[in-house]
Amino acid sequence: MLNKEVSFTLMGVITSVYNYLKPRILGMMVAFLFLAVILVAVFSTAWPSLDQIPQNLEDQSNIQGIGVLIFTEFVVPFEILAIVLLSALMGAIYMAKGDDK
Amino acid sequence: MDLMLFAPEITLVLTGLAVLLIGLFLPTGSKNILGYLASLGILIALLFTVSSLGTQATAFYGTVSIDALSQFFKIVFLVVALLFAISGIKYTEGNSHTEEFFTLGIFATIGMMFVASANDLVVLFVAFELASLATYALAGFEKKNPRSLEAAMKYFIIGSLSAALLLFGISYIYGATGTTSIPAIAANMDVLVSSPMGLVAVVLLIAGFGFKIALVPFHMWAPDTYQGAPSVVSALLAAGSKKMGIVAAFKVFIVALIALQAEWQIAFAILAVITMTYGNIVALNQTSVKRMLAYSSLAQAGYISMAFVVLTPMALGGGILYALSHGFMKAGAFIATAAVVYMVLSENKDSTDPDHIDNFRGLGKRMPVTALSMTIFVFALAGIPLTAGYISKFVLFSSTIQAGFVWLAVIAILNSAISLYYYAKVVKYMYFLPTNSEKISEPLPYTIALIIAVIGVLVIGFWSEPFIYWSMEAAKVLLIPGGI
Amino acid sequence: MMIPIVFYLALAAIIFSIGLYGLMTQRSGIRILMCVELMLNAAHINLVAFSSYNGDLTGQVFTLFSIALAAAEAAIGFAILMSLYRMKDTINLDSINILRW
Amino acid sequence: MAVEDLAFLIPLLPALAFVLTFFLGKKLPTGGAIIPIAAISLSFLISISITLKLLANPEMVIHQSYNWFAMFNIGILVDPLAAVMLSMVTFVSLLIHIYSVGYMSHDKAPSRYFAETALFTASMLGLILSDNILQLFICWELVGVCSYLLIGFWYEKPSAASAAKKAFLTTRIGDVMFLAGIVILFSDLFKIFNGTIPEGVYILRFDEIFTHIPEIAAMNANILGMEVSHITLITLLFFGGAVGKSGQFPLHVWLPDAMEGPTTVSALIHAATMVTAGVYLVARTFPMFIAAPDSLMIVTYVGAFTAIFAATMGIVMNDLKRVLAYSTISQLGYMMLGLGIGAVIGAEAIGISLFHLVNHAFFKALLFLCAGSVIHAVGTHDMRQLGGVAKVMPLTAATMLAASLALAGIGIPGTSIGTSGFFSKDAIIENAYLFGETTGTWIPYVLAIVAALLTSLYIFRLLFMTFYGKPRTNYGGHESPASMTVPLTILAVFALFFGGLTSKVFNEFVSGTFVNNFVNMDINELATIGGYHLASHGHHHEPTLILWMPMIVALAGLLIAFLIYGLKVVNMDSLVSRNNAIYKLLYNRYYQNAVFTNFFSVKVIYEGLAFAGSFIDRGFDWLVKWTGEIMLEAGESLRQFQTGAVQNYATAVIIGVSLLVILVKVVMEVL
Repeated sequence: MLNKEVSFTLMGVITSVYNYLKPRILGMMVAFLFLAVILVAVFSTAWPSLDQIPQNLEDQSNIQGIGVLIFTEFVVPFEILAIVLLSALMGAIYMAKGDDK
Repeated sequence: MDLMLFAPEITLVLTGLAVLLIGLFLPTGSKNILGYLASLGILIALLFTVSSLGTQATAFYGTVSIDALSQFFKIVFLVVALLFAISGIKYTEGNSHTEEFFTLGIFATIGMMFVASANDLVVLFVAFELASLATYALAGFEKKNPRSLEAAMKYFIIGSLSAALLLFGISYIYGATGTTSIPAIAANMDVLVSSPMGLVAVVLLIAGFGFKIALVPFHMWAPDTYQGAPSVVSALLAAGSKKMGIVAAFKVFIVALIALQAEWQIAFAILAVITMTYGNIVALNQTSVKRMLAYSSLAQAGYISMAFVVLTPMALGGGILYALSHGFMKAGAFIATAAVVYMVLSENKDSTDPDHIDNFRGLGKRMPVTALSMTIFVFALAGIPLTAGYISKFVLFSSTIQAGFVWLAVIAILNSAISLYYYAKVVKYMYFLPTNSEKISEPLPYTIALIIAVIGVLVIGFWSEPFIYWSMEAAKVLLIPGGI
Repeated sequence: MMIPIVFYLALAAIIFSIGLYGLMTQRSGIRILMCVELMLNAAHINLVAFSSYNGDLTGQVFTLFSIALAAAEAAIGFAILMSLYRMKDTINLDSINILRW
Repeated sequence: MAVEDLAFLIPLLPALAFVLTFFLGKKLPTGGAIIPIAAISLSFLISISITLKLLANPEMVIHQSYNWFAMFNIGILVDPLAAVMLSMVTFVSLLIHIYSVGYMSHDKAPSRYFAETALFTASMLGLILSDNILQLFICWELVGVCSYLLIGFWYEKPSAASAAKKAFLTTRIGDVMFLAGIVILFSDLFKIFNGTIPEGVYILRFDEIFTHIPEIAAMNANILGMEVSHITLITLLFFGGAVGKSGQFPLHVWLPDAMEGPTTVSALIHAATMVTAGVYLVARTFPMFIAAPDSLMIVTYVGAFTAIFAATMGIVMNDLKRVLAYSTISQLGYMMLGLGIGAVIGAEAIGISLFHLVNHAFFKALLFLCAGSVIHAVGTHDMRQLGGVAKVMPLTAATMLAASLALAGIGIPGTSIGTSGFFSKDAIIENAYLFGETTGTWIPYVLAIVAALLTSLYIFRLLFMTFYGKPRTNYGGHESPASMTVPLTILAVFALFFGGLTSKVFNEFVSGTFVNNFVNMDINELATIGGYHLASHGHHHEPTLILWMPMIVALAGLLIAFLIYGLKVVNMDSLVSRNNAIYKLLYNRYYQNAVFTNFFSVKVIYEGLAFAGSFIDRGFDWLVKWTGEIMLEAGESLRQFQTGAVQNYATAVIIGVSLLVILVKVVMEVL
């Protein structure tokens, strides 16, 4: 990713790195700031978790449970999702289609 | 379970599908009828909602609840959608994609309505995305117009970013509480309260909702999108989808995350002050009326956010009432702009900025009804008495003072004094600056939509008691667990 | 032995920050869309990790819904970029700034 | 049906007339003027009969109140204070509407004019009739809007449009203060009721406010380290509103510019009625002011200073209407001064001030209408181009003379012979003397007496320059039609005789507003709350010199004006050309005001005063403008954040998230 005429002098490496970083430095700093904020919070939280590994390691299938949940508790979001997909379809086709005539 | 509880939503879904299907078989020339059909459907949904006022129920395993708050906001959304559909009749005239326009608008409204009645973060997030996705395409509806496309692109990218932030925040809340149900979250706040994660989650959620509400600094898309998108769509965005962010924030922060009150009150105090000041100051020298309205809409979002800071029943009621009033005022103002844009484009097809304030010169003579309505809307936005804007501001600001946040009220009052400058500028252009152009006949659908909005603004302004009572009832839902 | 949940969370945070970094620095519309997907997936990792550590399936159901949403979002996003490309012959988002100030 | 049951019709009829004229006016002859004229005549008849009824029954008061929403109501209240205002406003408005038929006959849009003036009259009457402060505020804003519309009536002129904007924005500063006062008052009352307001109690109604004055006075706010009673704070904010509306210093800057509107508008709104709304507000809430002596002190000083300050501006203006505008500001200052000295004389102050208000309405409206008559006939309002108009328009000149005599306050002290202005202005000046005697502060009195001299000077300067001598340019001109001269004559009769005939009855009637009616207020008790005592009542006999003083200065002003402008002791034309270089150094406004250069002693005082006046005038003008400029500048630079590149937007969002977390954390630590 370094510049094309790579010169392997120390100065040359520093210059190339600098040129690469210059437009990205703000993004990096902001991303690191964000990461730091999140990580500090994540590591200083006592997350609740189960005491032991779930039993029955062989049969870890969640499919049935998920299916039941989708059609009981989360039937409303499921239905809304149907409308979402329909409108995404419509919107995407409308936007992507070329000239009518 | 009584399906009648969902009659408005079901009506809307059916209307949307009907519009889409019928539209496929109609020739371009007769697609006008779709707009009437959509308006009719929305009107029926509105009647269903109004007739079910006062019901109180939860459905679908407690994921959806119907109460005074959700019904209040549903009516806001439906009224805005109605204005959108009526004015859309004129806007889509001669367009071969009318059915997409109305169906997307109706679907977006369904999303907003489900956000208002969501009692579970999954429902809330999915419905939130429905409203977003449908409006992304609407913002870019004029796909030959680079401004409209740019508006859609910016809206989409910042929207996706905020959806990701929102989902990220929700994931932490889910992790810490083990549930997504709003009342259950409120009962399991121990982990979040005792760790810095609470604050991070709150801010991530504010970023997610603040995108819709257009709070500084999550507002960056709003001026560009409101300006670039078709005016009718801007009306839907500013008046409808913004309220969706507000009601979502009400539900999540005040009901679910009340234990983190200290954190988000400070956050909202900071954002409210920055937002209203920034919005008002930047609006001062805008030349595009739509952009000016967008910044004014920022300022209004700042005022509404004061309700989160004050958090008394009266302030919340004021904020909710403000949402209704703002729905009428902002939708009306954008539709009036749409009428002007229509006028400019019908005179000069290639006009690049048809909403430039110069096009408002002498509007009082050229389009008297539009100009008069616009005057009422901007005066209402500025908070001149006898309008909805005044009553809402009065309730909100006086409750702020009552709760002891005098500094906040002072900032807000100073801000609304500044705002008068740019509102008066529009009136000056419309009535006091001469024009050489002729009077033109005003398009009927726009006029009807404007008159409905004017009636709304004035009725709330004159006969405010029931509206205040009603919004206070809605506010009670937030503060008293389990409703009234 | 169980891997502590913070590992998953840290991974998700890092992926999310990478997505943010890309969003801030990339010019191409496609790359930006990819970055958004990255961020959504980071959130999915969180959700699934929490779901499994809490012994509650809601998170996984949520993830399923969210994946569908992400797909719909990508569809609309690409459609918008397509019509932009058709009009301007570029999806370099830097050059698309008529609307400003 | 008794006439008092019709009181609600007083504002409703003009409001109805507004609607009718707005929609039908274009189709009727003279822009549908007949509709508002008929409506306002009916309102006038009702007002005057109610006033007479109240006069006959001093205990009577008309009060109707209806629920509006929550704890607010809509209602009408007619007590003596409101009754005289109603009669005056309907009367003057009626005459001006009749006059306007002739005046607006050549205009393009007379129907818009009549609709707007009808709306204005309705709002003004609504303001007067309000029985609660909220309704008053709403009407207050409405009259502001009407004034804005009417100043900008000839919006094709850029100067008119910008004057309209300036008026709106400047008075808006006052309105914001007024609103802030209402909000504080509301929250205080809410606190007094402990948040639970019983059914049927409307807390912003005047009776409710006045009965709770002691509790409000007991609340204190800490402002910049000073303990200020809430009652002082609220009354000061109310007075802030009055300062904006009534063109008191320093918010007077809009009023001279407001003369861009039609002259009839200036007469109706910016001389006789709307600008007096501020005075009315202070009078209406006078019990609160009595309990806040510091506020009354400020009212006194602002009023006295405005009176003299505006008068200095009046003597240098060359524009017929601008002289009158500054004169209005000055006279409003007198009215405020009259209210302010209520700190010494109690409720009598309302009577005195209102008496001047009513008389002023008559003679100032007359002055404006005469000016309008001249402008209408001659087509210019630059006095330097006029002269000798009396020969062309004898009736106008005669009525103008009557009005000028009234404004200058010519009359014989100790008798009941004199013009209206004589009785009311003298009463204010005499009481300012009493004020000095009681408190030992003579500044208001001195300012008032000097202002009286200047008043007489500028009005006779105007009179001589315009009507006396030979025409300076070749203008045409003819006497105005009867629809214009009849109102002039009627007003002239009132300007000359109203004061003399009614002075005693009027003062007793109006001063009794808060004593006999509505709420039984004991003014002395209120004064005790404010921590002072009113001067004992009874007749004070001022020295004869003091009695004659206003008369002497008025005559002196007349004499000076006559010497300079009448006899032309100084030839100003030659002066202008000879000393041209010097004038170029002078401020543009005085460019041809060289007449006074020879009166060296006069010149120093005169030009010093005038220059200081215009300097301050400009200064505040500049300040108002400058605040706006800063805001615009800030807007211009802040909007640069919106770069248009979507990546930057994303960056802003993410920075926002990160910083918000840190910021909230910091704030929480600090708190």
